[in-house]
This record gives sequence, structure tokens and C-alpha cells, in this order.
Amino acid sequence: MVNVTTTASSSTSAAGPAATSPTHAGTRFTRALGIITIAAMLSLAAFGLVFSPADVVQGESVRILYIHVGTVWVAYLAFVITAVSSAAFLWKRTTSLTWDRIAGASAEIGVAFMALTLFAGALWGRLSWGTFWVWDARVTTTAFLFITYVGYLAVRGLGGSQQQRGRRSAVVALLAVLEIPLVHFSVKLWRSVHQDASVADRTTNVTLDGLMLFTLMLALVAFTLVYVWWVLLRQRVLAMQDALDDKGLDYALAERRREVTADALPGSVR
Amino acid sequence: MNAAAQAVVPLGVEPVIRLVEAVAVLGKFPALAGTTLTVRRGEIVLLRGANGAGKTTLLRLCAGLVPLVRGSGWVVGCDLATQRESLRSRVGLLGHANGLYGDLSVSENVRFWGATAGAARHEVEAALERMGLAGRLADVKVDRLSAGQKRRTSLACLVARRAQLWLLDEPHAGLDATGRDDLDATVRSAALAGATVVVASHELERAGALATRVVDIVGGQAHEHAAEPAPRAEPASDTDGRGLQ
Amino acid sequence: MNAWQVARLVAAKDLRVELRSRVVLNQVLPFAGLVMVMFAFALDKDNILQRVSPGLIWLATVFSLLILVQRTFAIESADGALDALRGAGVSPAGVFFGKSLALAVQLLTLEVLLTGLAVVLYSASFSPGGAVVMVATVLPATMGLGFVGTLYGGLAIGASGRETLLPLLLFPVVAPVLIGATRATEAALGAGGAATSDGWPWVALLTVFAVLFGVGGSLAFGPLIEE
Amino acid sequence: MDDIGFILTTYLVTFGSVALLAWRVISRGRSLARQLPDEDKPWI
Repeated sequence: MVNVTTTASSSTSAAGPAATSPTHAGTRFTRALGIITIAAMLSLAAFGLVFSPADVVQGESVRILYIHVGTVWVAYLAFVITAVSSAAFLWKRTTSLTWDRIAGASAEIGVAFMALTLFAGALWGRLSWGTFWVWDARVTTTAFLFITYVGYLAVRGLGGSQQQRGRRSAVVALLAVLEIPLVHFSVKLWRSVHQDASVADRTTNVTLDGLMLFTLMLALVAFTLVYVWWVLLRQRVLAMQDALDDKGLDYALAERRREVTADALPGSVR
Repeated sequence: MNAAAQAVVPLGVEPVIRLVEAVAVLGKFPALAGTTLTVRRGEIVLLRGANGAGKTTLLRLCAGLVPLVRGSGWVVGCDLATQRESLRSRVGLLGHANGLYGDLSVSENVRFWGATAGAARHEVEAALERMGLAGRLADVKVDRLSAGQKRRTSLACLVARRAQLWLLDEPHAGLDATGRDDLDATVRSAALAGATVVVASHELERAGALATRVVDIVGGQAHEHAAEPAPRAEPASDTDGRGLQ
Repeated sequence: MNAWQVARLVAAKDLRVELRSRVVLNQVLPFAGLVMVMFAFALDKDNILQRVSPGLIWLATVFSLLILVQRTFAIESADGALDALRGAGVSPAGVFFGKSLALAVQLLTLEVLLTGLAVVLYSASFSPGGAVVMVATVLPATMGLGFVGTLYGGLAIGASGRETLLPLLLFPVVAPVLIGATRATEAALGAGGAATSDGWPWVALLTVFAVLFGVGGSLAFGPLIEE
Repeated sequence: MDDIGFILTTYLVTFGSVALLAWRVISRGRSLARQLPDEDKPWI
């Protein structure tokens, strides 16, 4: 988080007389958002670790839950946004790749937060259930969701033209939307048949007092801010990446055209 | 450049291929760097050029297999930017790969590819006959064939597809003398029947004799050959523009 | 040519290639059988094999699916035939259904063999009602696997030649089939004391899966194999 | 004390990852923005 601070403060000084063109992807809005985000994250750390009390049932381990719930919320939000932007991209795919980039940026942070969710969830599970992993329907679906979107990111990296990348990955994202409810439903049905694995129901009851509820809300807000800030910036970076590829094409085209003058044309007059 | 000269097209006669400053890329490499080319119906155009000049990409662009990145283009009346799918069934491409199934026999392959274009059984037989594959070879597995025989089979598939526009990429490669004669005769009669043919070849003697016009491809661009042969008479009948019947 | 004619043509072609080359018969079937035997070595405990035999049948099927999908697209990419299929301008949905159908026929052969092996090796047995559930399970499960295999195979192998990407894309998607088909087969075999009628909800799930991916795949296959 | 260790690990890993992600996107944005003219930055 320290690095965010550096950008936010140094960007004003970087805009000296020589550089009217900004040398970063930020705007006044994202910088302000970045500062608010840092504040929110720092206070989340303070409330989550220090100010909020231990739970009556769970004890100190409830502190992990703030992280766990915050990240899983963002991960699901990110995947919903990916699906919606993919549909929007296919809807009007003729021109703009913006929807494709938003989908990609959203999926990237979704995968990262899903990994954090699984990590925090495993540690929390060890503390309160005595086991890192349970074959609970929700946990299993989440793991499948994670792998599915790792696959989605791999498809984005397959190469080819920008339009092709957009179309392919949008189709894969929409297929994932088809897949997730099926996975969830089948896993749920499976678990309801096998009652023995209902360890997940044993100690999940948390009694939230006011400060704990506040901390939980703070976690949701803080992680959502991180998500919004990151997607805004990442989407711009991806746009610049695509623009640079186009520039590369311009350069390569000029190079290619120069071959004509370099090679003597066989027996032709121009 | 001769873009302006080529853009002058007789009114009412839509050219089979019209490319204006077309750009196509392979990965990030601009294989076609602003190609302007017009081909009219019944022509046999020879594309010459060094390896990597962009001949193959030009043919694949015209076959609707490579997307148009910049510029504009129309092939057999379809816009390359928006109607790639609908142009494909009317164009036949003989690429570097033969597109054959090695475990199937020669006749099974030709029948399959003919069927994708809706060819009847007798048309498939005729195609096999024309490429000299009707006899013993017809039932041989493609895996067992020599390179030249595979090329013949691939050509027979193309003939059976009865395309309006033939795009041939190095068609002579690997063929023996009779194979080349068969190929040339096939191409000529297809053109006479109203099909248009674009050939990319290094075999300039062979292909040059066949062609009605020569276009040089250099650095991903097209340049009309100066010594253009006299224009062919416009093929008479055959209004539906099909090749061999 | 409409999509159904294309599908018939492509399916007939794929099956004829298989009849000529016998790759599935001579290599994939023995592989699947071997997997069943290896399971017996690995899980050699009292009655456990009989209890887990439904899962083993479908696990072996899913592993074999991976090989079958690679094979069905190796046929297309060996000599640029997939390119030629795109170039021929035939309906992509037709190609999708054709290849899925051919894949399903090969899978079906495999499943019959695996079920037979489970009966022989793991002493599994069917009641008459169980046999009905089994048939009702195998058909939608096989179609679903065929659709999903063709769809992601076309993306990973057909369009880009990335065979290593295939399991990553395929396995999360086939999870519902693996779960559903295994539970339904448990019901059919009465493994672990399951009642035969427990199988029907799973058959419904498998049918929904097959229909969804049949429709979704026919729409998505074209864009996925396009350049 | 398992609890303290687990809780601190969770917080460290989470905040560290978020910081790493933020740093990555900022530095990438900077290096790309330097290479491109203003017309390629529509958000300005």
C-alpha cells in the first residue's frame, strides 16, 4: 500500500512544465480514490486486528472472517462484472474493446481475490473446524469457480488479434456463467445426499455485536474500493497495451513497406 | 502507385476481387501492408514474389480465412470486413496443407469435401477422373500416397467444390509432368467456364504461360506487372459463374 | 447444406476415420481398461472396490475423454483440415454437432466396456430397475461429455494448438457430469445401499447439462475456432 | 498460539497481495504512459 501513497503524492510534482503529458495512468479521481482506499484498508487493519472484540463462540479467529468475507464478496462481484462486460462486448463487438478490457481486468482481480478467499478460508477453517478443507457445497463451488477463471485468463493469453481475443474470451466467460450454477447445484445435491460431511454447519454461528458488524461492513467497503480503483487503472493499462500493439503495427507496416524500395522489383517498372 | 489506375473498373461489372489498401496480420507481423488489387471475372492472375512477400496471406484473405485489419475489400460480392462467412462457400482455396484425412481413401476424401459444397456423386467422379485418380488410386488411403498424389487429391477436392473463385497456393509443387498438365488444363477450362483463378507460384514458366496477368507481391503490397499480356476475351456463356460443370 | 446435413457428414467422416485407424479400439479402450485394473491395485481393501466402482467407471471415462478429444482434433489439424472446414463455409454448429456425436458414440462404446469390467472385476451387479436407470444415465451423460469435449477441444487444440490448456478448461466443466453420473450409477448398482429411485434427480441434472451445453456449444463453437 | 499466527498470516498475505497488485498496475501504467502520446489516453 505504501506504493500507492507514493504515486498519489508524487504525481502532482511529476506534472512539471516539461511534462504536460502525464506519465502515469492516474487521474485526479483515481488518485483521490486511491487515498480513500488506503485509508479504508488501514482502518480495516486497525479495526479487524485491534479494536473489534473477539467473538463469544469463535474467539479471535473471527478476525480472519472479515478478510474472508470481504475478498469473497469482491471475487463474486468481479466475476459478475466479467460476465456482464463480456455480454456487452459481444452485443456490440464491432468497434470498442473497452468492454473486453473491463472483463479482463475484472477477472484478473477476481482470480487474485478468490485465491485470497480460499487461503483465508482454509486458515479460518483450521482454527474453527480443525480442518483446512471441507467438501461443503459452497467451498467446492468456489474452488471450481477459481479454476474456471484461471482457465479464462489462460484463454485471454492465447494470442491472436485483439478482436479475436475479445470474442474468444467473451464466449468462454459466458460459458462459465452456464457452468457455475450447474457445478453449484450438483455439488449441493451431492452434499445433501451425504449428510456426514456437514461439519460446515457445526460452528458457523457468529453473534455479531455492533463493532464487529461495523468492521465487517468496513471490510466490504474497503475491498470494494480496492476493486474499483484497480479495475479503473488496469483497464487503462490494458488500453495502453492495445494502443502500443497498434503502434507496433504502424511501425511494422512502415518497415514492411520499406521492403519494396529495398528489393528491386523483378522486371517491373513503377 | 497504380491504385488509382486499378480503381477504374468498368461500370456495372463488379470485379471478383477488389482490395483497397488491405492490411492483414500474422500474429503481430503485417503480412499484407496495404495491398490494392483488382481481379475481374475469368482472369487467371499469377502472383509472384519472394518467400514471405505475402502471397499466401493474400490468398487466405481472399478465402475469408484471415481477418481484414485495415483497408477494405470485397470478394465475389462479399465485404471482407462483415461477410467473411458467406463468401467462403463460393471460394475454393488450395493452401500449403492439403486438408486431407490420412486414414480415408482418396475417393472418400474427395466425396467428403465435395459434399460440403453440395456436389453430386457424378461431379465427384468427374473430379477424380480429371485429376487422374479414378482408377486404382481411388481406394488407396491418403497416408500411403506420395506428396504429388496428395496434391492431386487436394486439387480434385477443389474441383469437386465448383468454386467461383479459385485460389491456388503453389499448386505445382510436388506434381510430376502429367500432374502439371492436368492442373493447367483444369485451371484453363475452369476459367473458360467463368471461374476466376488466382495462382501464387514460384514456377514462373509454368504459371506464367497459364496466366492472363501477372502481379508482383513485394513487401506485402501488389504491383502490376508492366508487360501485361493482352487481356483475355470475356468468357461468354455461364452466367452463374461456376467452374467446371 | 443445412446444419444437420453437415453434422451427419462430419459424424460419418469421424466414425469412418476411427473404423479405419482403430486408434480408439486399439489404444484408448485398453487404456481405460488398464485404469480400472490399476484402481483395483490402488484401492485393494475389503469391499471398497464394489462401493466405489460407480466413481471409477466415470473417472476412467473422463480421463479417456481427454484422450479422445485430443484424437478427434488431431485428425482435423494434422493436414489443415479444420482450416479447410472453416474455409468451406459449412455451418459451425453442424461441425460441432457432428464431432460431438462421433465423440459420443466412441464414449458410449467405452462406457459399455467399463461397466462390463466393473461387473467382472469389482463384482458390481444390476437389478432390472437399476439397468433402466443406468441406460437413462449413460445417454445424457455421454452427450454432455461429447458436447463439452468438442467445445473446449476446438478452442484449445483446434484454434490454437494448446493441448496442455485442455484439461484446465475441461475438468471444471465436467465436474457436474462426474458427480451426477457417479451418483446415478451408484443408485443403479445399489452401491453403498443407495436406492434405485435416488438416481432420477441426477438423470435430470445430466439432461439439463447436455441440453445447455448442446445449445451453448452450437452457438459458441463458430467464434471459438475462428481466427 | 496458533490463532495469532494464523490471523497475522492472513492479514499479511492479504494486504501484501493487494499492495503488490497495486504496485504492479501503477508501475505498468507508468512505463506504458511514457511510451504513448496523449491521444491514446482517452481518460485524460
